Amino acid sequence: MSELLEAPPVGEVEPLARVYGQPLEQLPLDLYIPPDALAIMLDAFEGPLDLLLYMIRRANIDILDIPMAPLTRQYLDYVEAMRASNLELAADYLVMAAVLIEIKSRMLLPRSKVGEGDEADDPRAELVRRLMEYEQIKVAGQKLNEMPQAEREFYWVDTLVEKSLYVRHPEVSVADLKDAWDAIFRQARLNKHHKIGREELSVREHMGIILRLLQERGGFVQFETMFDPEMGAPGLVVHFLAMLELAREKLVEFTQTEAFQPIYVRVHQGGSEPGQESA
Amino acid sequence: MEASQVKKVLEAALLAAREPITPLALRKMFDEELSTDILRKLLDELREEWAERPVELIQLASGWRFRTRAEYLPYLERLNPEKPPKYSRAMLETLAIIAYRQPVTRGDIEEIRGVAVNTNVVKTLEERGWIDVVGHRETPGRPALFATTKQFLDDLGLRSVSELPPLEQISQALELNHEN
Amino acid sequence: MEASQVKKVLEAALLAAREPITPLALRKMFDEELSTDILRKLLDELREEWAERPVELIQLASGWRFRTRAEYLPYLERLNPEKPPKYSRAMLETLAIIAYRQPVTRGDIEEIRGVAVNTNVVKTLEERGWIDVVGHRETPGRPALFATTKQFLDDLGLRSVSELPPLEQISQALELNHEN
Repeated sequence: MSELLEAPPVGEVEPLARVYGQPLEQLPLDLYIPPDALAIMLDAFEGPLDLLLYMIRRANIDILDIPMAPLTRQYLDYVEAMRASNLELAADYLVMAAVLIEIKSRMLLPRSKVGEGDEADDPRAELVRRLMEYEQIKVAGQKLNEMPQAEREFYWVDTLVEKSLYVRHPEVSVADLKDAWDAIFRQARLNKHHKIGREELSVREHMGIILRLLQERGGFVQFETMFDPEMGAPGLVVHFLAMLELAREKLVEFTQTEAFQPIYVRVHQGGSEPGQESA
Repeated sequence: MEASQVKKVLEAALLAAREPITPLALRKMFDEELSTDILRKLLDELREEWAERPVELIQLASGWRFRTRAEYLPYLERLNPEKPPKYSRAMLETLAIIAYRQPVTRGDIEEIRGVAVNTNVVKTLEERGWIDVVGHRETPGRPALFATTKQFLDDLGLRSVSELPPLEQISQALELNHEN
Repeated sequence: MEASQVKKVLEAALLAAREPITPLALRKMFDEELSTDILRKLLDELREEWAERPVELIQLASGWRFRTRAEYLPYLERLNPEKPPKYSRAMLETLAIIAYRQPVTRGDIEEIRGVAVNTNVVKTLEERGWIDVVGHRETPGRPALFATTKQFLDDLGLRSVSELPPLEQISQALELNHEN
């Protein structure tokens, strides 16, 4: 019994054979543990395969040539110890016990050899396959755990993005403006008293340009300097029309001290006059 | 530890920080005593080193942190596009009136729309740089005259206001109204 | 836009990213067409430029992202005293089975581990976003098939499952032992 777990180094199969007939009381000390500790032991194993692997590896047994009798015996002792401690024993451990017993008994039967060296009907084959697959996964799980992991071995870079630093303006298209105007127009039709005159847009734009210019130059400018030849003939005409329109709307006024003296344009000064509300 | 190595640790910590890190916390990373003065000096150096990069090291009330420079936000916006904001109807109508009827006073706008003009509407358009005051009408109260700006033309891809869609039909209809 | 400017935009975006950014999304930031090849070249250049810095640009399953280099962990850990949860062996083995044998059912996992699968184990992995149900096996009960997610690869700094450490050739090693 104890030999399996305490087996001397390097997969010696021979001494293991002596396990037969060893009384059960000779469980190794590391298995004779108080009930609470046994619970911890059980926790330490991830199931019957893990426990079997532990036993096999500890005893340095060749996994491909498992001595079924001692292994089964020791496994059953272990399970019995757990049961004796009133530990709720997982069904998986009992199922494995049955599997081990079955393999052991089949090992006692003469093998029906199909061919030389054919191990296909080794009753242990399936168990060995499962043990090896489990061990492979067990190692893989440990390796996964050793890999650098986000927020554990490294951190993601995460600079502050202050969205308020970038104000996203609504986009407005020319079509939006036209739609808005159309809406106003529909409304205006319902309220017929609205007076919306017709004006050349370019004239309106130049009215703004002139007013802006006057504002920049202190509200008083010599008439000729308001005209930039760069505007070209159509531009100059529009500009002139805008000037007249501004005068008509009493937004600017022209002054000339006497004939042939310079004409001045200035922001309309007649503050007290009742102005024209709209064009 | 060498100063350059200390700076690298600071840089790593500040780049990975989810929130600003206090100087106290930064100093706690090192076994050796790091004086407040030296830390401050290293952080200033770090900020200097990052001057040409697209993120900047900033000091906030609660500590230090790297922040994406504002000029890159428009690109980042495209990674997670939010629904583009929209102007209200009042805003668009006001803008249309100013664009088509400039220069106009607030009173003109109210008269055309038939409702009072919300101050915020005009303010928003001014802040966007799309309209400004080009003068005052010499009537009681000297109301400001609004017109569209060059910026407005640029943003809408126009060379001049005359490139706005013509309102021939509408103007005519309105003129008819006017003459009635 | 000049290549150096494009790189700065890429850098800004990748430094600020809350998750890895795909090449497709990166290209979307620019008005001008940015070919996959050029993008790749610029990203490689960027990675090169950061080679000496404490953070590195890496390519993951779901895109590109900056992360702190492993050697800075001891310092950064002191800023985050909260230790990440340790995974139980049951959790790691279940994860390993799903990672290396995907897609697998709960039954497959139980077969390999030889014990019933604790529901919490699967739930925890799902909540972490590391595994999800990718289908059902057409056997009685139609059991769910689990596979690992991109997030799992991202969190481990991998581009694909094929970059996982290869499985130990246990059988072979033992085979050799056996023959000796």
